[in-house]
Amino acid sequence: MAINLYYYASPATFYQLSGKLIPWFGWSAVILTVIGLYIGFFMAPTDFQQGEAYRIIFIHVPAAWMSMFIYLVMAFWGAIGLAFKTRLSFMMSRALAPTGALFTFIALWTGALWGKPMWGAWWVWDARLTSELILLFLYIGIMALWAAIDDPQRGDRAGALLTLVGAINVPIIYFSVKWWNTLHQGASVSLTKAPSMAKIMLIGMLVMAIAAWLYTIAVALYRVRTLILERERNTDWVKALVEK
Amino acid sequence: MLAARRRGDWLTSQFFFVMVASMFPLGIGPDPVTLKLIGPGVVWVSALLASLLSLPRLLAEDYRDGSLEQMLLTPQPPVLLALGKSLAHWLIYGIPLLIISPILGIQFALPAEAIAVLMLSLLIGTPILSLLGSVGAALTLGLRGSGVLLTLLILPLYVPVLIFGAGAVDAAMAGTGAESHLSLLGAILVLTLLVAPWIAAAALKVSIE
Amino acid sequence: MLAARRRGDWLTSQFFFVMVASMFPLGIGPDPVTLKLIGPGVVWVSALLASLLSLPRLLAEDYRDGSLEQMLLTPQPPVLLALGKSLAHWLIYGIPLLIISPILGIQFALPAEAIAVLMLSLLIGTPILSLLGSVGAALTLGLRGSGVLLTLLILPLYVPVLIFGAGAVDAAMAGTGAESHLSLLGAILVLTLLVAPWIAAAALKVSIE
Amino acid sequence: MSESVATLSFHDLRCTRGERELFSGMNFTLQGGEALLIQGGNGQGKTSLLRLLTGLSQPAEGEVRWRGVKLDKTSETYHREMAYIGHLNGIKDDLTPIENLRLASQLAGRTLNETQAEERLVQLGLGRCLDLPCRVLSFGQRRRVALASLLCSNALLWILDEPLTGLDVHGVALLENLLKAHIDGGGMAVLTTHQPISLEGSNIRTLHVGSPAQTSLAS
Amino acid sequence: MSESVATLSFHDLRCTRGERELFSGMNFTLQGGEALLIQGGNGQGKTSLLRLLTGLSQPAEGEVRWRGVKLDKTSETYHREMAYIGHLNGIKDDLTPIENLRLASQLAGRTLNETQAEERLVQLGLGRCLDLPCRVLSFGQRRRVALASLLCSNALLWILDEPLTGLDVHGVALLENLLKAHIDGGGMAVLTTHQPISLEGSNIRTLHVGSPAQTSLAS
Ligand code: HEM
Ligand SMILES: Nc1ncnc2c1ncn2[C@@H]1O[C@H](COP(=O)(O)OP(=O)(O)OP(=O)(O)O)[C@@H](O)[C@H]1O
Ligand SMILES: Nc1ncnc2c1ncn2[C@@H]1O[C@H](COP(=O)(O)OP(=O)(O)OP(=O)(O)O)[C@@H](O)[C@H]1O
Ligand SMILES: [Mg+2]
Ligand SMILES: [Mg+2]
Repeated sequence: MAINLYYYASPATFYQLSGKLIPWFGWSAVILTVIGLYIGFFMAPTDFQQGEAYRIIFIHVPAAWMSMFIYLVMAFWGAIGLAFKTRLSFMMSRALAPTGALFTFIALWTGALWGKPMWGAWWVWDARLTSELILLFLYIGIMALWAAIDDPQRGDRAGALLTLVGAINVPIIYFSVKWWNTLHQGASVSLTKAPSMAKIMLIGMLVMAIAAWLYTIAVALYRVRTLILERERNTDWVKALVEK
Repeated sequence: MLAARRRGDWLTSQFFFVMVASMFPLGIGPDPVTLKLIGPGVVWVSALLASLLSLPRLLAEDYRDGSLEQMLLTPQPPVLLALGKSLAHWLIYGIPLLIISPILGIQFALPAEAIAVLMLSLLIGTPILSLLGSVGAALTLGLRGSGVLLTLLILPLYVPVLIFGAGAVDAAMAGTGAESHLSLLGAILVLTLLVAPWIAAAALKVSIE
Repeated sequence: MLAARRRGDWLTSQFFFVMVASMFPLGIGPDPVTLKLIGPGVVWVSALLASLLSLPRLLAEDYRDGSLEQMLLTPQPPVLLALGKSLAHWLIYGIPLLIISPILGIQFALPAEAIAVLMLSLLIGTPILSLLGSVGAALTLGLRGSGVLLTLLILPLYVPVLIFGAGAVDAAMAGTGAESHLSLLGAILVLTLLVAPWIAAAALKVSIE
Repeated sequence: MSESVATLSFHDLRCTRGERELFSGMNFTLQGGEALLIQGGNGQGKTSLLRLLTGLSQPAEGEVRWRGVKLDKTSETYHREMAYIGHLNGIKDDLTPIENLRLASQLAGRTLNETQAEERLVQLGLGRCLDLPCRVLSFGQRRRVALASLLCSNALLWILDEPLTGLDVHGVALLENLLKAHIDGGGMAVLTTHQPISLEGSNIRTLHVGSPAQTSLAS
Repeated sequence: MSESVATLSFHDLRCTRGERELFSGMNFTLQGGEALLIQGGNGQGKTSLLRLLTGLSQPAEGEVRWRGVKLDKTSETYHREMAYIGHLNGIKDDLTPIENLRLASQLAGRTLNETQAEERLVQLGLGRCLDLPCRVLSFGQRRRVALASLLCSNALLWILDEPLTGLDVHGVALLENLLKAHIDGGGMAVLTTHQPISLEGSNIRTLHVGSPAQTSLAS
């Protein structure tokens, strides 16, 4: 088992494997997005309180989930990399950051769009909104740090350390609605309770969430492949690959 | 340890806060009701900015003249070094701020009780800023544009301190009791005290390579 | 000249302002009426602080690596060098601030007209800050504790700019017309443009000896 | 016990910078009473090698051992017995030479009183500069302050990167004598230099960094 | 016209630092095709003298003349014809060697295209480092970048403070040849060094800074 793990942790094998996987993830992401959007915009009923504006939930919530989840995954890979000095885990972490920042931005943006009709303001300084904004800043900070460090090894480790420090923010975002009484809605999907919203809405959101997942994986794998080529361009296997 | 040797810095830091915090009434207008309203927030934001302003110097000089290398080569564990640096930062930046904060409070027409809470919140909060700041300073050591980068990395981490710190004073003024805010601040302090020096030490080692 | 080469800095500066200005609502509380009241002042104070934070880097690096010496040894007159440095500072600090200021205005719920005046006042005011700042940076070059010392020297000089700048926006919001404030700012700009580079050049020569 | 014999050894060291490999397969064992002179042209990796030996940076492959133990396991002992002077002097510009020496000792957990510090500095020809902040000292004088701090460390192993830089002829002779005394007294030293250094009589071994072919290419 | 003859001369120069007098009554006239080697131990005032000659600092007494005109009256011409390399390299860590050279030329009001810059750098043995930021270069390589920038300046008068520092044997030989070519081609140079430098065949004059008595005292 251990041998196997190390086998896949080697950039060369990983490169081959991921090349085969990317199209699968990519296409299923596209298909699921279409289905999800269809459910969201044509099948789900109009909300009796919020009218049509609520449909933004199908983008907002999956994006918000992903923004936090990706950060945790980055922190996980960063920690693994620091502990075991595996090159690949740092690359995973780097590959995920832009997507995470994108989803954070989408969550903020759709939230703001939604906030205008719901709360009458684009932006309020509510705990969840603020902590989500901080998450965006963290993503940007980490990417800026990577950009500023020329030496890839040093950049990897410095970025991983920062990611770890910032990870504290994710539970704050998630629980902010519980800890402070905020304008923002509390969690209505949870594993322990029965969901409090219409089934079709839930399905639509879940489909969109899975699509976002698949998209993230596809893009991350693609970026990792590029990173691998860049970093390992002096190794024999990359040279062989390029010559092919 | 070392930074404390510079006597002049002490006084300058104090002036700095007074000046930053005095700029707000100038920019905003002298209405005492407004001033009172924004007072705690402004003092706290000034504290954050002052910490940011003094952070780049914390390690950069040692890095450039090679003494940081030498410190890492002493038998002392790097964690102690990082802790010492945070302490030094707090001594030249936090303490002067504490001493001067009552004056700022008076400038903003805060009631006496609120000033006491303000000082208490600064006493708990500023060490957190120094500890987190040392992580940021260690990470950005020797990088190009490190000053602005440092701000970018560190400000998001400072936000909770700001919220609870200013929140405590606001709560005291509103009469709802500042204890919960202060105890949260205290919890953050304990957490950062346990975690930040290790991360800063690791970052130092990475940066010096 | 030189500083403009660093592309990354641009974006970072922009984020920097957003972050600094975002801290105030966090510290002060989210009430939109208060925010509107303090908005212009806060944006202007942030502009001052951002300028202060970026000043130490303006010359210090060139001083340390010896390129400042080399620049003084070029056939160009030192006044041009000082002017170029101020310009460089304004490019990496003033321009991003201008671009981002409407967003800050929205954050503070300012009316559209006030935002226009805010931008205009920043357009006239920030070059003054850069020009004055280069004098301060040149004077404190290579001194110990130069960062804080710089603040101490420069902030008092910045105060008039702050008063007229924020005053212009306040006046626009009160409907009393911002022209007089803005034209005063303009006069200050002309004056500093004529005087500051010479003083900065002289200070540079003294510092480099 | 084999561990208590003072040896510095490195095995199969490989060092990469960016995408470039500086050297690989470096092996050496240095014992008390010996000095190792590392040779190689500009940019061949001498400084990089020395930094690996101090433990400040980590090799891409291979390991460095002190008294038979890997560096990261014995860093406290090692740092107590080793002193390093790099291209940077590691002295504080705002402090006087005496203050610098005392501060360095204090950080290393030793105490050094003022007379001792003064003695060392006078020995290195800095008698006239004791009370000046290091900022105003000349290039060579600052280098001498760093060397004085080396002497104060009482270290067994000296790692010196171009210690002769900036020293005048008297300074070079002085340092040569100090080095000889240190080695002949059972100490160890690893050093690099581009200038001729005469340590004849002492036990000097040399090691080449970078292939000679590379040398001619690079310079 | 006497002004158009390229001479650097200084008259009755006196230099003080703090309360200490470094030297006084220094006189010299240097003509085209000559080099001046300034000698003296550490801290005797060589660097201080060179800085007086560049015009970066002002003498306590006496004056420096270029083509017969006092420096502060002719600084623009002088700075066009003179190049100085001090203990600091004056290169930007964030830029690559090529960018550094081009920036320096641009600031001096000249233009230098990429191929020219590359040529100079290759001439100085930096062919492998053209695209690396100077931050990662080795000590000697950074020194070479500074020397390349000297060559690009086309200056008539070179003022070099310990130019051999950090250079390996090939580097020293290279610089000696460059210096010889410069002087023999009618150029002028003022330099200091603690290392032996062999410029035989060229017209070298020497000047001592600090009394020999002081030298032995100080070192
Ligand atoms: C820019 C502003 C906003 C931000 C940054 C934001 C952020 C977030 C985040 C991070 C989540 C996921 C957390 C979780 O699952 O508990 C979330 C979920 C959600 N948001 Fe927002 N939001 C914003 C505006 C809004 C607005 C205006 C509304 C509608 C009134 C809204 C309604 C919701 C709903 C219904 C959920 C799903 C909660 C659940 O079922 O778990 N959000 N938002
Ligand atoms: N990121 C990088 N990519 C490629 N090469 C690099 C990188 N970083 C450093 N180098 C090279 O690594 C080498 C480091 O050399 P080092 O400082 O160890 O040389 P040295 O032998 O001490 O030279 P000197 O005699 O000049 O002090 C240099 O040749 C430098 O160009
Ligand atoms: N404020 C001061 N008071 C007393 N002496 C001073 C002061 N400032 C500088 N000095 C002395 O002036 C001298 C400056 O010497 P300078 O740098 O010119 O020496 P140098 O000949 O270039 O030496 P090196 O060979 O080490 O480079 C030093 O001896 C220094 O100690
Ligand atoms: Mg070296
Ligand atoms: Mg000198």
